[in-house]
Amino acid sequence: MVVGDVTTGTDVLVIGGGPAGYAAAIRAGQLDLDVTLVEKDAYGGTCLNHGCIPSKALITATDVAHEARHAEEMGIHADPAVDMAGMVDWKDGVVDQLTSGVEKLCKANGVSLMEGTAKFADENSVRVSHGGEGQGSESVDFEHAIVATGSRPIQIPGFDFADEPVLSSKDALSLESVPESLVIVGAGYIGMELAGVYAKLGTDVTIVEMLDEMLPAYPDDLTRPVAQRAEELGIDFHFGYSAAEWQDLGDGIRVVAEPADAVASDGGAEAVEADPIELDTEKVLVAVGRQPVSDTLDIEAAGVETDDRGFIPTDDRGRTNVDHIHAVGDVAGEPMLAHKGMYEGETVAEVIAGEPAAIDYQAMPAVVFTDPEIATVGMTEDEVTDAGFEPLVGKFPFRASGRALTTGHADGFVKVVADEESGFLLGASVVGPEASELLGELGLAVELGATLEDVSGTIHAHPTLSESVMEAAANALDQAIHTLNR
Amino acid sequence: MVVGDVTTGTDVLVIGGGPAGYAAAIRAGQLDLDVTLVEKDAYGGTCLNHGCIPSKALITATDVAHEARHAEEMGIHADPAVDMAGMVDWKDGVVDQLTSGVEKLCKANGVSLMEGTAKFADENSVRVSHGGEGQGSESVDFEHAIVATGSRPIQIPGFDFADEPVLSSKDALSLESVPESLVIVGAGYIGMELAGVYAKLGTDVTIVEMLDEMLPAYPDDLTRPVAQRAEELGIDFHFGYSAAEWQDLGDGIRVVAEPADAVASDGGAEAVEADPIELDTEKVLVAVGRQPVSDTLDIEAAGVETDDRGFIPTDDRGRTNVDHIHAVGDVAGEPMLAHKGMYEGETVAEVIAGEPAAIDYQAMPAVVFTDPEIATVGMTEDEVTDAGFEPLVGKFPFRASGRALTTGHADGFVKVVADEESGFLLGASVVGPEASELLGELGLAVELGATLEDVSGTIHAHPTLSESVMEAAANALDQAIHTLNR
Amino acid sequence: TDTPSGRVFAPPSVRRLARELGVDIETVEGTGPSGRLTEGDVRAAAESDESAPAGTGDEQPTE
Ligand SMILES: Cc1cc2nc3c(=O)[nH]c(=O)nc-3n(C[C@H](O)[C@H](O)[C@H](O)COP(=O)(O)OP(=O)(O)OC[C@H]3O[C@@H](n4cnc5c(N)ncnc54)[C@H](O)[C@@H]3O)c2cc1C
Ligand SMILES: Cc1cc2nc3c(=O)[nH]c(=O)nc-3n(C[C@H](O)[C@H](O)[C@H](O)COP(=O)(O)OP(=O)(O)OC[C@H]3O[C@@H](n4cnc5c(N)ncnc54)[C@H](O)[C@@H]3O)c2cc1C
Repeated sequence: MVVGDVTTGTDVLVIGGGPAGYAAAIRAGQLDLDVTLVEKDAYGGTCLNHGCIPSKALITATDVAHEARHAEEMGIHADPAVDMAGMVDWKDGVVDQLTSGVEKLCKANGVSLMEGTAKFADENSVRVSHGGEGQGSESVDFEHAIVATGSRPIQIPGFDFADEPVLSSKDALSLESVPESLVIVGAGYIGMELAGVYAKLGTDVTIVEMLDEMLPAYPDDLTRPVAQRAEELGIDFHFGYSAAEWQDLGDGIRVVAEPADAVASDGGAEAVEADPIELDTEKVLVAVGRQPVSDTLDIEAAGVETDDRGFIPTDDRGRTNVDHIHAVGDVAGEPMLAHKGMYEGETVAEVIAGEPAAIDYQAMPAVVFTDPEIATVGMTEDEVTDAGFEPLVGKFPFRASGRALTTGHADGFVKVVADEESGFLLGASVVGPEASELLGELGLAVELGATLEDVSGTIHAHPTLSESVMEAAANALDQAIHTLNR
Repeated sequence: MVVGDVTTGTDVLVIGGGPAGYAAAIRAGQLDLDVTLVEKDAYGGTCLNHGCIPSKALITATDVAHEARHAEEMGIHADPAVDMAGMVDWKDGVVDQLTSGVEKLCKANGVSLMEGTAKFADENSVRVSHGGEGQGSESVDFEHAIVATGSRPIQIPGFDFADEPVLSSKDALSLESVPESLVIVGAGYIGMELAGVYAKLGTDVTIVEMLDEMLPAYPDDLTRPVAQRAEELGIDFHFGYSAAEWQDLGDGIRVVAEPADAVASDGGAEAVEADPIELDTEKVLVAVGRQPVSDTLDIEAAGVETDDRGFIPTDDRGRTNVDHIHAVGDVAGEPMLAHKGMYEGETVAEVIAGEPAAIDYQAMPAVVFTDPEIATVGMTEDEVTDAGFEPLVGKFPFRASGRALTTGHADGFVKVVADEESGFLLGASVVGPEASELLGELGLAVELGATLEDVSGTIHAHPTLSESVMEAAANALDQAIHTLNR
Repeated sequence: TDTPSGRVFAPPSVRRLARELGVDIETVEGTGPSGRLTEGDVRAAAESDESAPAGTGDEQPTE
């Protein structure tokens, strides 16, 4: 229904075409809702254009070269040359294929696509301004809105992404040549994933992290194999420092990092009373986290509230404080992960269509695509205890896996945590080869309420890494065949 | 308990230390049974020494080189050299690590190990002759026996494995140099796996197959991507021919293959009235199947019956016609797969210990480690129909998977088959990247009686290949996000 | 029970429990999703006379 020539109307307006937004729009279309998706930049959002997909493409490609270079043990002798521009071109091709796929899928499911930047005018309409001069703007009225505007990288004082030697994660995914040296500020998952890529490409990588460990969201047993591999790759770490500024040296830059207050003040870390450090490097990548994009769409005009970090609080139907306006994906809060956004997007579309849907899951998976990969789902052992269960743990090391040995990658383990009394699997973690893929089964097991016996009693093909899932469950029951039971 | 100086007694005697036998022995030990394992050759059996493990080691290693050699598209330029002897050494190291692991695990679980060849004397004792001259033999009395003697490659007339140019699969896993050319007789899974290895190593591979297609146990949609890759690898096929004999040419051999009666007689195949073909080659690998080892252990002396193919029929407790003698693994029948043997071995040990165990599974997985891999579990669509269900099929092509595209391998698909009425998942098949690992989740889903909604409603980490499992289930429900629903 | 092939949908842990308690799962009505058999269904059946006749809890092979 077109009201006048500059006002359009839609039942469901989705703002933002990232994974959360396009999943919401597609599902809404499948449910025969009249749905319009507004995107200001590129379909697929951060994830497809500057996040998940390009990072995994570079990780996988650099691994192909790295593996071959380090396979003397297997009788393979190779010295691959990497043409960075070629690799980035290939990555761009993958991204194009996926983003144009998203566009096609939207259309095929009856989603109206609109290019432009949406800002709320009031609680039932937005103004969409089209990119480029003189392309004007239009009003769109809606019955329901789904805010899916995502997140952006956090900038820190002294480091402006507009300056050429200062890289955001987005920039770091599209370099034209391999830098000789790179300082990475932040040892979270994005920093660590990119550290691996560049170290394998031959860059001299140094990481500056405010806290006293890498991947602080993960327990030590999971990060240890990653720390060890990072050391083998020659990555240097400075924990307990925060990057303060950079200086132009003409031929490169100097990054100055100060002892981090947070660490210095608890008196326990190496950085106490330490001097600032100076790191000379070609580029610096700032990867200290991401913040929600809720400040550029006049959301107040619709009466929608945000929290002190800028996230939009929602209930289990994805509703904001304004009932007919929903928020999904990164802008709606942690964990800021694409699959969490897609799940929320689909669910909210169903809620709007009147289906008995809710954001109601047992098993939220998370993966860090470092070398080796870390993957977790459900509760940690501590969470199991805190929830009042008696934890029963089973573990299987990949060095006992025939399949792992045949790939030359046998670091790490699969660990499952169950409720001792009922045997229900409550959580699992994996560090090691194909951890990201093994998580599929573990997630299903937790989500379905499978017991240790169910998992250990399911025949798994030999030789596969997935046998390790079965063996970890069996180990908790003192029935593992290929590892010692306690 | 030692009865006299040449007679030993044991509660449970396991004959054969392959996967089926050692799993039985270890589980029996865990259940505090007095158990003795007799092995004539090498712990780990065919699987660890000459089967699953060495073949997967060579497949993975040759892939490392092959991937790097064909990664120009990704900006990687490499020309890896493969030192076959080095590769085989590495493979042998992997095997040694695993076989000595099996030995340790047996001991740690209280299994008595005995080296030698067992033959039944009567239904409660065997005679074990120790290898090597003058090492004598001893009698072992048992309460329960578990026959786990496995299988051996079938020889065909005209091709004697004792002749140097004629290779069994075992020989083909330990060559010292890469043959220039290789004729493979048999396009079953072993032939096809090894064809991939040698084609990638630069060998000129020609396959002769009696039937009119490769991997006849699998439907066309699953084998098509493998056939296409085989063509790209330059593998030649002659379907409808059976190898008749070989001739020594001095500098190589000539393999003569005749039109196969089986095919010629149904009038439909290319080979009708065709002339024999002559294939000049360096070596010939005969991989036409395997037969049970039930003819060399005087099993009649115990009164145990075998069927006309030599398999030992068993019931759902793994019992032969003689109640206290069980059979497990390849010798007990199809499918001749390591995980089927381990499952039977564990189950039978539990049965003997008086546990409420039975050979009772819904989901038997099978994997072909070709390029790309094929993996199946549960029922096929036809079996679903035959069982009286209304099949509901969902499919997801890997070319729509972001993760698949980032690996450069996007051939193939995940397919699930469910009962339309209840939504229960009854079977699944995958051809494509990491098919073997994706099977873990699919097997669990079928085994647990998960519904399509259970699988599609479980959050899967992005970007992973395992999302394809979720999407295939969603596709059956017309709810896939990343592929069109019918 | 009602499935065309007589197949019963139950996870391994439930099937094992049924053997332990001597319950014939083909005679039990499932209360899980789509009629999937649960541990509770099997325990309930074991307590009801018709599906667990006294003294058949032992499913062990005769030696
Ligand atoms: C380097 C990197 C690697 C990552 N790797 C992974 C990973 O492996 N796995 C994973 O799960 N997550 C990963 N993430 C996180 C993932 O990218 C995000 O969780 C995901 O993109 C969030 O989806 P979204 O739809 O909420 O927001 P976004 O993807 O950020 O999309 C928001 C969209 O909204 C548009 N938009 C914003 N404001 C407006 C407006 N006013 N009008 C119109 N359009 C607007 C933007 O242009 C954008 O396209 C990674 C992120 C980065 C940076
Ligand atoms: C090349 C190849 C690749 C394969 N790949 C796979 C795969 O990827 N996945 C898979 O699942 N399966 C695979 N298989 C099949 C797998 O190897 C078998 O299914 C498996 O080994 C069967 O285990 P088993 O314990 O029954 O018998 P075996 O492994 O054959 O072991 C039997 C053992 O018994 C011993 N023995 C025999 N007779 C006596 C006696 N009288 N006294 C004492 N000891 C005796 C033998 O020495 C042997 O060690 C492959 C096979 C081959 C040949």
